[in-house]
Amino acid sequence: MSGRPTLIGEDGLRHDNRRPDELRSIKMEVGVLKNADGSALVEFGNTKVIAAVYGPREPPAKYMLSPEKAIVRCRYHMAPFSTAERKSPAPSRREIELSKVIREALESAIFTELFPRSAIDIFIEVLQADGGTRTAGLTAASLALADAGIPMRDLIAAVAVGKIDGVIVLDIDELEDEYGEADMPVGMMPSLNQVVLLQLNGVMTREEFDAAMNLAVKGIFEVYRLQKEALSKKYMLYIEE
Amino acid sequence: MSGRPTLIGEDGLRHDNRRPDELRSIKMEVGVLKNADGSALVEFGNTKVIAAVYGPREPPAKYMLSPEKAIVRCRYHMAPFSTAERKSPAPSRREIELSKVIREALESAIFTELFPRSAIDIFIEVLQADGGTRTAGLTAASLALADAGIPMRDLIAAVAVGKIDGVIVLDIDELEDEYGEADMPVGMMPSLNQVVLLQLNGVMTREEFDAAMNLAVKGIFEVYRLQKEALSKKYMLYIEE
Amino acid sequence: MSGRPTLIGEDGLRHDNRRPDELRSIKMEVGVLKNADGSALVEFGNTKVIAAVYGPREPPAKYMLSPEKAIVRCRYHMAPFSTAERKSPAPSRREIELSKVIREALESAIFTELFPRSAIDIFIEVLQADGGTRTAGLTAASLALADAGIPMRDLIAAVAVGKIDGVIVLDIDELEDEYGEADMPVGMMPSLNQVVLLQLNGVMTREEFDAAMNLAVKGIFEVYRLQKEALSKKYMLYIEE
Amino acid sequence: MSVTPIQPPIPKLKREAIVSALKKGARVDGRGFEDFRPITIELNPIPRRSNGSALVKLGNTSILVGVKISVERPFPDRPSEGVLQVHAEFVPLASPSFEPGPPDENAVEVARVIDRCLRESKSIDLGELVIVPGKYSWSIYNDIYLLDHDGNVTDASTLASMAALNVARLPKLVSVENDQVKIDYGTMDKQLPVKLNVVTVTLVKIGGYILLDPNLDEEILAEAKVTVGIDSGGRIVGIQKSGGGLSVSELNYAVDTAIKKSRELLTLLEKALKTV
Amino acid sequence: MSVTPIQPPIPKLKREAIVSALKKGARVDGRGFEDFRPITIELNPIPRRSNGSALVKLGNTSILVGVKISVERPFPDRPSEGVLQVHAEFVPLASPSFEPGPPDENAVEVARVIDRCLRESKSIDLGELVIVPGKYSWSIYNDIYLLDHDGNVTDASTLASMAALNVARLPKLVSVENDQVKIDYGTMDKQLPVKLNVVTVTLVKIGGYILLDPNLDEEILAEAKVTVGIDSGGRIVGIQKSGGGLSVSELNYAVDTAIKKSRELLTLLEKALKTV
Amino acid sequence: MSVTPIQPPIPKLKREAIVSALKKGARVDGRGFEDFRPITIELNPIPRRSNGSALVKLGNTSILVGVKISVERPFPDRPSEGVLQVHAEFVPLASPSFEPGPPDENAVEVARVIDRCLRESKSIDLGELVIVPGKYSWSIYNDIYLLDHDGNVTDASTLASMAALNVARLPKLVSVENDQVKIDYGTMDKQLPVKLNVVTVTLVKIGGYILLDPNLDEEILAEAKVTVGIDSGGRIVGIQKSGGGLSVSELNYAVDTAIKKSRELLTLLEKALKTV
Repeated sequence: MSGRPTLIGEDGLRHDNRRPDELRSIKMEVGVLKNADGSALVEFGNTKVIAAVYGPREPPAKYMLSPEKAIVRCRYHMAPFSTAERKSPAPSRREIELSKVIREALESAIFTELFPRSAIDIFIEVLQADGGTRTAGLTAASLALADAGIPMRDLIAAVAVGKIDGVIVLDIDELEDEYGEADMPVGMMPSLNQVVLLQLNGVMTREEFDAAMNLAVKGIFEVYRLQKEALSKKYMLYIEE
Repeated sequence: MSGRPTLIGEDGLRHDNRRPDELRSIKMEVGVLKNADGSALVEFGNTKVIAAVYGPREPPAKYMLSPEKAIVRCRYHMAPFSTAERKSPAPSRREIELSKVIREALESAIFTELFPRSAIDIFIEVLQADGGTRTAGLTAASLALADAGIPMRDLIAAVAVGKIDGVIVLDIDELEDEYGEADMPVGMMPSLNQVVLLQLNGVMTREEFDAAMNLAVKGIFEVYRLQKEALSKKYMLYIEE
Repeated sequence: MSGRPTLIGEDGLRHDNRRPDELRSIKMEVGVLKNADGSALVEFGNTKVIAAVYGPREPPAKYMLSPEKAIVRCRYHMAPFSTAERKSPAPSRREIELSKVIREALESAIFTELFPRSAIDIFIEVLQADGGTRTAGLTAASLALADAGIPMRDLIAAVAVGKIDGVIVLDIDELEDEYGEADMPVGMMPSLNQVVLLQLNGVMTREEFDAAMNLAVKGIFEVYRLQKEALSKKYMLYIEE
Repeated sequence: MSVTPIQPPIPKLKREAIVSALKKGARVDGRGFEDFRPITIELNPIPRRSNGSALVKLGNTSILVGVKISVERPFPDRPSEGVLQVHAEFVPLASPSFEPGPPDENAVEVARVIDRCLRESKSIDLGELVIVPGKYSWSIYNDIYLLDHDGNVTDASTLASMAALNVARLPKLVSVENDQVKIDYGTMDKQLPVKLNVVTVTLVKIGGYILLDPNLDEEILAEAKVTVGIDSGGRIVGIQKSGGGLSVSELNYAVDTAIKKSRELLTLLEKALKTV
Repeated sequence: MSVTPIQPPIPKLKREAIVSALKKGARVDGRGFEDFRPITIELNPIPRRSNGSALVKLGNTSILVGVKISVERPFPDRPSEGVLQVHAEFVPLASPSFEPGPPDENAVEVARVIDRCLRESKSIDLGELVIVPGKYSWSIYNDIYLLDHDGNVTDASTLASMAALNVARLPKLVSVENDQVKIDYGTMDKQLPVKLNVVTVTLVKIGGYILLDPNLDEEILAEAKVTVGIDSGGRIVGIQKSGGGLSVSELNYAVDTAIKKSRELLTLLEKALKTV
Repeated sequence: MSVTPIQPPIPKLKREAIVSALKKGARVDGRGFEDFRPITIELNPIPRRSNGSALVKLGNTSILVGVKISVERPFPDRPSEGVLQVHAEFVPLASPSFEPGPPDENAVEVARVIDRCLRESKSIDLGELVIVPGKYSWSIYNDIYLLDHDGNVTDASTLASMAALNVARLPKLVSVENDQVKIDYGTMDKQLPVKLNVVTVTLVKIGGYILLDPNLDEEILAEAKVTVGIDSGGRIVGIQKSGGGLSVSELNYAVDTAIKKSRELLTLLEKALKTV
């Protein structure tokens, strides 16, 4: 409305006083839902995402199942109150695309061959969107899968990097996404050095892409550490009980 | 448009000269359709509703059937020309809700356990709407079920009571619904003293609720009498033939 | 915009200099797609239509199959860029109707009884619409069926005749359709003297209908000749290879 | 996508009865080849909510048409005309083979055929329905509701539509001032400008015989069907062939028969309308 | 179309345990017939994107409500009022038996029952929400999101809606000039005009016993269910019976119990709101 | 909801042939790992109805793009810009595994990836497409139509889109007066403001090998796929990875290869455009 905001101040800090390579405050909690076989709540700053896993199971509705492996069904969905303007509940083209790339990322981590003729269902609900919802959603879904006891090659940790005012920054929020030059969500199985989600929306030189990827990897390892903490917190408490 | 109309005159009569406890002119006819297994046309004043029953049968499309009982499928639907403004043929949220409450009312009367692995289909079409369409529809559907020879615990008779200008009245029409304080449709299996449909849209005190329920029961027994007359009319004529 | 154009000039010729009984320039090519079992591209002047046939096959999605014959599935569809105003991809009522009449026309020509429990799928895409798209589509679909090796009683050849400025004309285009008095698409199995598609949109006297039908038959035999040429061109080239 | 319908098969005995009757020049319900079933027309069965309505029974086929009229913006390419829309719903009440859902191809086809017959014949003078050019005109919704399906829905629907349009009345136009229109939707005023009546006549071909007004069994058995729209001036105002093929001479016979038999329907309609 | 739901059967042992406990005047989770499950209300869990929000847990049932407010054109027949819309989504996250898709009849019913209770009681004074009559008014979207389903979604949803509406704030109205409205959606300003609070109380009948606040097992077993809306003045502001039949005296008992127990919910709500 | 697609299995022999060829540094169709299939670009195959169009064949994959341009209201948050919309339809004509229906996730993904590459690179200067700010601007619809599917739909679609946008012409703007715009849609006038060209380059990983421009068999066998958008300035203007994982070094290799090979596509495109 009143023109483009300053994204990087003279002190080199971002609009919310973060350094370029600094994550937002991150919260993770595993096992937050009663009905789901696995669940997790993940917050990156004001972004708040919940994920639930059901399965392996026979799908409630009829789908073509595979005799060789579990099929994965995944929905990334935004609550009507999660966005600046109220979001219609009908799936948008954006949600259709993100459901696909998240599904493919998760599918590469799950040992689906262990569960032929069954379905693993992953439901991600964005409760509050402030940038990085797909990476927060992927991170939460991976935790929910672990919580459901579904064997995975590795957890998936994810974060978005971006380019704002020419600077490569970690974990961009919605304001930075809107006014910045590039947004690059990245998801990895960190221990296996496998990038399982990668999109670039924006313009970068070859060198900037290198810098962005390096910064993403750095952030991802931090997210990965927090994931493991959240899991051990739940399961250690169980042991203590 | 030109302000709220007078609902109860100085003589205590309603805008159409009815007493508070007076039903509109009611017409019922059973067996009005050739293809349906059972059918009925019911009019309450200007409200005109037709109901058809198919079944018990294998449903034309695939539905999950039950090995223990017949499933009931019910649609309450308004013709495009039945309302003040032309109604779009797509089902409205109101029609979805009313289909459910009518289905549940009918289901409580049908001996569904006699017809496992089958479907009983009930289609209600509102041809002209002037208040009380759901109760007229339920009344018609119950007649259509009887006409189809489907065993029931009792007929269901229904009527809406309301509160207008503070007075509890029987069988409210659309004008009274629009400008009144409360609309309470009630459906019963009269001989079994079972209320199978009850909604209150509006505000009542505890005492008014009592008065409204008592008036509803009174009206329902009158509707019940007319239902039995309509049925015996059709079936006695058959015997005479 | 600037009033009704002159459809028949003082020289008796049409706006594009054709005589009343003259076809537009027609192109036909068979086997234009790699994946389809049969395909054809047909142009009548600026009208450009492509058709593909898959089958006989098990349908990809579940449909009720017949134990006695192949079912025929047919879609007539317009590309968004094919019309004067961009067409929404959702099927219009017009496309639903035309899919039906084209399906019925094709079905009368195919020996469906040879392929019980299977489906024959015919997809017609209008790439550019300038009048006569249904007849061009039917002509192309019939070629695609032949190309797919599906046994037919005869090819179907089709063309639209019309009445403009009181004159019966052959192969009307969109301008003539819009400003003329009648449009009459006709499809035939020419060797069998069977009219398999016939619609009249407009007003004609009994005598005009006779004249229109006669002109249509004349045009259809010319289209039929071109179809056979197109088929022999493809299959003779194969033999030469 | 249009898909071959899987019809419930007609029992062999019934089928044979129909065909062998035809060979003797008769139909199983006693009609001759060119006879309509009994027809009744009830006018204005929906007086409170529709601007005009009619219930037509053609044998056991039952059609209710309601006409609703409101003020809307005219189409940008026809700023000086009212709008006529014909829709049809085949509600599941009407047949054991219908399911709830948006109109299927059969309902769409019936509505579009009737729409074209009314439109091309200029039966309703849409030019008289403009109020303020480019801004306000009357929109006429002619909704066809199939209540009981025993074949030949089209002819019954055309008849019911034409009857409903004839008895329909516009809401009262209270005032037009400064591009503001006031309508009293509660008061019925002038009639619609119906300039001529249109009927459709449908014939089927079974085993080489051409029959008028098929019932449902005959429709299912039919190799081909053709509907011809005829106006009160005897002009052909629309044709729709469906099903399989017909020879040119069979078509000519069908068209001639339709023109001839249209008089009966038109007379019936006019007689019914005189009772208003 | 509404179709009999095919429920996953409750294991026989569980069913017998529930019923035999009832015969002893108890419920398997230790509650009395008229006890609610533990209730928690969290206010404003969605502070950045919603104008007001609340997370309510009723036992294991978990409901998140977000309220969004924007300026829109009022309905033509209510030019001097704001608009309140209640929607509910039963997302597949919340139960193994839910599938993605548009709201099913259960979600529609919950939303409509709550919508009517709020509207009929005049809980929110919509008349205060007009900005320029006929042109601009505040539209309130109350979106109910079911996160975990263990029965009695309606009462939890009403409570969460009421809490969210109480804490909601309108965006800042910067200026109204020449029929142009300027809104600063980033700044939260005045509260909504909540005139009175409304709660719903739901009871079910199992084997002749009437129970308050059913959990999911009890709902599946229930022969009948009734929800009663009560406002802070003790008036009945809505009723919705679902499932099977109830006698008039059972209904009276349910209504009396609902009125009595509504005080607990209202007190709880008021207490929670005081913490803001 | 996105669901694991059940692919028709590739026959074992074919699979083995593909993989064993790769081990020898070759592909079954004779290409090297970094070779495109033969490419043809036909300009303006839809001259009468589209403002610009192109038919691209990439091996046996065939894509038709039509561009339609009309005057519409600009988006409220971008009052001084035209609108560019990219849509893709995978019509059932193009593959035995496609069914009619709204665009599936694959069609949505292709359209959105290309949309982002065009938008983020500022290939079309939307600022030049405003007519009256806030009221009228040119809307560009770039419709991608897949006619024959043999893999790598994205690269063929980007090329066809870029070609069609380059040859597209705006309808003639006759006059702008008093907030009224007159357009002559029948006359083609100025070109679109195309500031730079964009192509995409897609690579897949099979058995550890990275291959350019996969055909359909290779796509089905692929463990992972990545598409990189490159503009005529050599900048990266978009990336989309799909399928399974890739190491960072594999990604770097893919990006380097994409940048290198993008020159071939850009040269081809420029050559084709010179023929106009």
